[in-house]
Amino acid sequence: MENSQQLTALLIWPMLGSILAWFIPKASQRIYSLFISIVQFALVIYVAYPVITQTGQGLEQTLPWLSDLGIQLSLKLDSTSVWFVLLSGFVSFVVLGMKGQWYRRNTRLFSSMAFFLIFSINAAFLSSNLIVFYLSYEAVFIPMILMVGIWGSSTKANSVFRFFLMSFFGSILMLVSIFYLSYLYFLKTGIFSANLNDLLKLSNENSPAMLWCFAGFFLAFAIKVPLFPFHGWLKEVYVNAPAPATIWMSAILSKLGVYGFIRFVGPLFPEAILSAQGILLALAAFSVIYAAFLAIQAKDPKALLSYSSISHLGFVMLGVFSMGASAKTSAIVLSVSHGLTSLVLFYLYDLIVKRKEDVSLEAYSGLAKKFPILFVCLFIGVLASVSLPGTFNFVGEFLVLIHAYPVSALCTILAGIGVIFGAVYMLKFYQKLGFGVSSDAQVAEVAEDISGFDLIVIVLILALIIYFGFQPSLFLGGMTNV
Amino acid sequence: MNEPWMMLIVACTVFLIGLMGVIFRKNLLIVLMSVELMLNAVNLSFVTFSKLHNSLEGHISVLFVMTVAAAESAVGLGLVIALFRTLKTADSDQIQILRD
Amino acid sequence: MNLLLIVLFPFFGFMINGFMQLRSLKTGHKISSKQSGSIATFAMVLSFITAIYYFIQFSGQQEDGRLIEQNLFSWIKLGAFHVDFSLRLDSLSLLFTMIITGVGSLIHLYSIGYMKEDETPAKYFSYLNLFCFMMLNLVLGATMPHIFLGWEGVGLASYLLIGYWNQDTAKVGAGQKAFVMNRIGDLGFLIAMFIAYKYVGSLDLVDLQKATLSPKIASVVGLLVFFACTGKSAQIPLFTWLPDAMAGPTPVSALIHAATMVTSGIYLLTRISPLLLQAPDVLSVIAMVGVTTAFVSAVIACAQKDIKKILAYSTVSQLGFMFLACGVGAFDAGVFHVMTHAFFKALMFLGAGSVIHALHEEQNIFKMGGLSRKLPITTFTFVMGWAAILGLPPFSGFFSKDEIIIQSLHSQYGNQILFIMALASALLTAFYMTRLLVLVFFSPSRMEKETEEHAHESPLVMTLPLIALAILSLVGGFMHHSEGGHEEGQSIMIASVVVALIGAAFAFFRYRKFDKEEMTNQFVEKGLGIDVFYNKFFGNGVPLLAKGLSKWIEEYFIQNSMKFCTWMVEFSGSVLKSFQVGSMQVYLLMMVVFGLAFMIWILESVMQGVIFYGK
Amino acid sequence: MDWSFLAFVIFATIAILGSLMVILQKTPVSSAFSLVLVFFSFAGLYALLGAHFIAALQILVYTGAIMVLFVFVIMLLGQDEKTTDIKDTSLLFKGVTTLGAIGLLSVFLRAVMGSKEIVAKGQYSEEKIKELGGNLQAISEVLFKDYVFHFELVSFLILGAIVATVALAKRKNTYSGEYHE
Repeated sequence: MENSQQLTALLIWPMLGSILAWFIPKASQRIYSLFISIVQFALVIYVAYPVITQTGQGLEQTLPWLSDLGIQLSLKLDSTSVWFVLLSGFVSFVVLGMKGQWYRRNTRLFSSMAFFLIFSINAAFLSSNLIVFYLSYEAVFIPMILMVGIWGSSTKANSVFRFFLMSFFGSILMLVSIFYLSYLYFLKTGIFSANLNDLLKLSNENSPAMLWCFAGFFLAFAIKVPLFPFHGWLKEVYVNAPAPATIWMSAILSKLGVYGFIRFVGPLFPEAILSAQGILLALAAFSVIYAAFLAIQAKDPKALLSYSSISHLGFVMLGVFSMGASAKTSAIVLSVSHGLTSLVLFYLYDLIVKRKEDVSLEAYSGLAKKFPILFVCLFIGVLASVSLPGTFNFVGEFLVLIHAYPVSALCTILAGIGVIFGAVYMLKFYQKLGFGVSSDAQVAEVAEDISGFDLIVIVLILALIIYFGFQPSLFLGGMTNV
Repeated sequence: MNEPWMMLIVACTVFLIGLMGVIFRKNLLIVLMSVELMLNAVNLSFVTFSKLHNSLEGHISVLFVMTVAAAESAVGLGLVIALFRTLKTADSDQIQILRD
Repeated sequence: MNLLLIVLFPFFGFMINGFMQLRSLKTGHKISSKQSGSIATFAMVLSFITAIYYFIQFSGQQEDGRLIEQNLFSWIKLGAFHVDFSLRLDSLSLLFTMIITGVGSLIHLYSIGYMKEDETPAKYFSYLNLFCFMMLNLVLGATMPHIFLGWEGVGLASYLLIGYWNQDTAKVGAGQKAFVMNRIGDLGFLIAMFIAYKYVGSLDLVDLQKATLSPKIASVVGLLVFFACTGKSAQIPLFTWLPDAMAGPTPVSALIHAATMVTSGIYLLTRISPLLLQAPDVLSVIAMVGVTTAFVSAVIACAQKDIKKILAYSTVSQLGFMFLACGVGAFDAGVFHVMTHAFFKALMFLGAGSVIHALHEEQNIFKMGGLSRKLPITTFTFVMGWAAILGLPPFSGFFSKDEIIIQSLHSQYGNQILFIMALASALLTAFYMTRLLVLVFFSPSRMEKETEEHAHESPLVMTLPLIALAILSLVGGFMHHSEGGHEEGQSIMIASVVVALIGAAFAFFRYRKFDKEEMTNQFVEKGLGIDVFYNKFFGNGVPLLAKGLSKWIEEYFIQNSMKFCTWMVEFSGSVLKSFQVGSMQVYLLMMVVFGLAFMIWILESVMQGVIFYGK
Repeated sequence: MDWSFLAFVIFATIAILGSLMVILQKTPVSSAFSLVLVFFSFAGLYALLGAHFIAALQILVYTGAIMVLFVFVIMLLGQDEKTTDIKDTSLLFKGVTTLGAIGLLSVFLRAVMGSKEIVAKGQYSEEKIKELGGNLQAISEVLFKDYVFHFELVSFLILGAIVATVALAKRKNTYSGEYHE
């Protein structure tokens, strides 16, 4: 591990962007946001580059903060977190380029919140101190709730409340667990510490207390991902949120849960996971199928996409709970690919909605003829979502399943059935929107095909999805030697 | 010589009497007086412990408490006057403007 | 020469046509089918020439020298798991490559004429090229995931082409049905890969062929792969998508749903035949399923009225024959039949396309008749195809089909039941094919006046492939060096020809003078209720289950528990609110009471030593 | 019997009874005078503990300054009639308060018993103080050496209190803009 000062830049820059946003005129907010986020992405690449190329090498940086309480700003960029940080940098850059009402109403607040969000996401992914992780994990809510609340659709109040409640409920239990863990560490060594490296010394203990702590962590992350019985908040929030918030949630925030499982729960509670592995795998597999069923009957396309998100994250969790280095890597690969795919799908769906007034799935038809290029892009996105071989998702899903199979054949097969239903609902989604006879009355006056920034970005992402579908070694190579 | 714990018992008793006064008296002036009682009780225990520990920190604390008490009663009485002037009462139950 | 070229030519065709299509959408400039079709056809022909080059190279070599491997790049490498992206050409894949590129070229050529009036021919040809690209990946892939790539890719192309006229939601639905049913089979493929990886440790086909597994594992893998094949090759229980797939343009049916894609199941089974031979139980299952499919779909075909549906069921039936061959261990015979079937079934589909083209999208055979005068070339070539599928000597079908029938009795795994059912299927085949032939071309005309007047022979682009395929149907049988010198073979051969002739004669006399619509059994026409059952059970069942889940679990359980949580928060808030009476004294009293309780607790803890303070 | 013990008993009794009177008297004026009693007895207790400087301060600050303030405010507000708030308070409320106080007392007593174990570790023993020249010298040494910063801070507090009091107690500005002679 190399000590590096660059990691703080990943936190300072978005924070700076968040503050400066208040001094930028409204009209140039989009350019400003784009600029800040592109620089941010470039920074991420610059910092992450050595981590990716030098396999197994990570960057580390520790700043003192409240050392007496065991709280330090210890940042760590290793082969696990680097992909999530990269993904969030990329997604943020794309999302901030989207046009929409958030660049017309309360614009300064939007950019400021967006960069605060990036700041807290980066802090959460980088921190290896549990308390700091918790703080940034919670800080993510603030911009998220504001975004849903201010730029969301009309029926948002209740969903925001539930979203907050569920997430807060989970994470507060995690906080208790963190405190208890550091207390246990104190009992053992006489020092308070919430650093992951220190707490890992507790991981070989197998006591009921550890099981309870595991439950606290599990609940927090399972709600965030979300896993089957904890997904109740998701649909309403995704549907009501403005497109950038939806994309952030499904592409990045859900990964925060996955990351939490990989980074903290896995190493801290190996015994607890192993003893509950059957149930966990079953939950993951059931999530896949259950969400697929919900997606099949969904009327609203955005609801369909959000259910499909749950379904795919079920695959990710299947990989995470299978344990083992390869399964972990597979889960990360699938996370990244799911992030890219959901980015494409929600992005394109937003473009379609902008060209339409009504949002019920029945109200669309035959748009492929009207917006051919947009729908070609959407089709490739759909193919990636059903994880057709040759797309990045296939690599992830295949690896996850092949590594989950020796652990639990039954759960793997169950999840595999989800693949079939995935085809059913995604094709339904595409066909309802694109095929059939189009009625011109539904299309807004100034409806043009996708072009400009949208087209460039979408083509770029799709190219990435296909390129990584054949050349995933970048992701796999850097992670095998860990 | 008398045992220090006796002093402490006196301090405790006076403190609790002051507390009772604060709790069930409603006249703000008497409430403030009861607060003074409690402060005095604490001062007494400070001095006692100071003697017990052979240290002078207790005396210093008492000095500071006295200054703070003086300031507090000045401000408190000023508040009472201001309140009385607007509400025409010194009864704490009548003063509920901030509640709703 | 590079092996990659075979694959790349169609890919370039796909890219060029795709971009042309997208550009034309932007500019509004129309692309004629001649333009885009010639690019696509040229790509296929180039690919075919490359394949011929390898064919020549192979024929100069010994049996064991016929192997070319080309490792392109490392695809997925994670820990112990490693899959290369590599192409491998041996005799089997060369044969398939020849069929795909050869028949493919002809069908591309034919499509130029057939899609002349279509609005977006570039899109069509790019899809067609995409299909060939994927299909070539399927047969040239050296590893299971690579085959799976092609396997899913052809499914995708099939989906796109079935629903090519995507303004019609019914056609799109047929495409979706095909895709989903294929995916059901693909699940078997996936799981087979997982098991194979677990027990073999590699997904390279060579390793799989060499592997010796316990009979149990081999059976499971074999069954799963076979399940995948039933999806792709339309066997019981997953065959019902194929008749619906006829919604696509007819050349597509010829290429994808007769000649190439549907035979990939045979290819796959032949590829892993060493594994299958370790599990005789699976072989007998394959044989039984194959022969049952052959028989059942032949029965259904007898009651169809739509010319393409008859051919579709006929394809299912013939595929059943091929599986029967695989099931009795005669993989060679199966592959041989794949080839001959590709010739004559493509021929018949294209002929049917020619007829449909001439009659302006009329597909009901009871509204045709007497077309032999109007469409002489089509008629002539169709008869060749007919003779081939009936197995009349010396047409190609004779050699391949009889080989299968002989093997079904005489092979190590054959038995009487298989033999009799195969023979019965052959009889039915002869019947429905003759029925089709007679009703379309020779019986009195039942067409409407207007249609009849407009009926004309197709242009040369379309008849040329017909003629080429007719010649291939005639001589295709001699391409195979059958070692069959069975003594008993002679009698069976004669028997099967006689059976075919009986069926043909029966149909001929029944339909020769037919001038009204036949009252067919609705139950049989609707596919023996299997499709209806699937629609009822899965088509309605899955949405019903989804609705039920969303209503009972999602709404009542999940959402209500969410509501309960929010209610809990609100309730506890209202309870705690009642403590806020607004009287300072009450707050103080509460402070005292709780402070007292807390202090007692602390003191107790200190006394008991639970909490220790600084010493 | 020691004379100092006697003094302690007297002072303690006065202090406790006086403080009871403070909270039980009906008129604020009598409460205030009871409070004076308590302050005096506390001064005595301080003297008994050897804290002569504190004892003097007690009389100066509390009796001299704070009590005057109280009495002055009572006079200002005209709060000389009998209040009824003791009677108005419900018996239950008073009972619970008393019970709570008694409970707290028992807890305190338990803690007070712990004071027996305290070992004097500080450096200002009686001998040392005598050596320094008395209580006042010792205190000033500590106060102006170790706590001088805090001492200065307190002066700011008092300054703030003065400003606040003036601001609060000042009447509304009645100046109408014209100057009358």
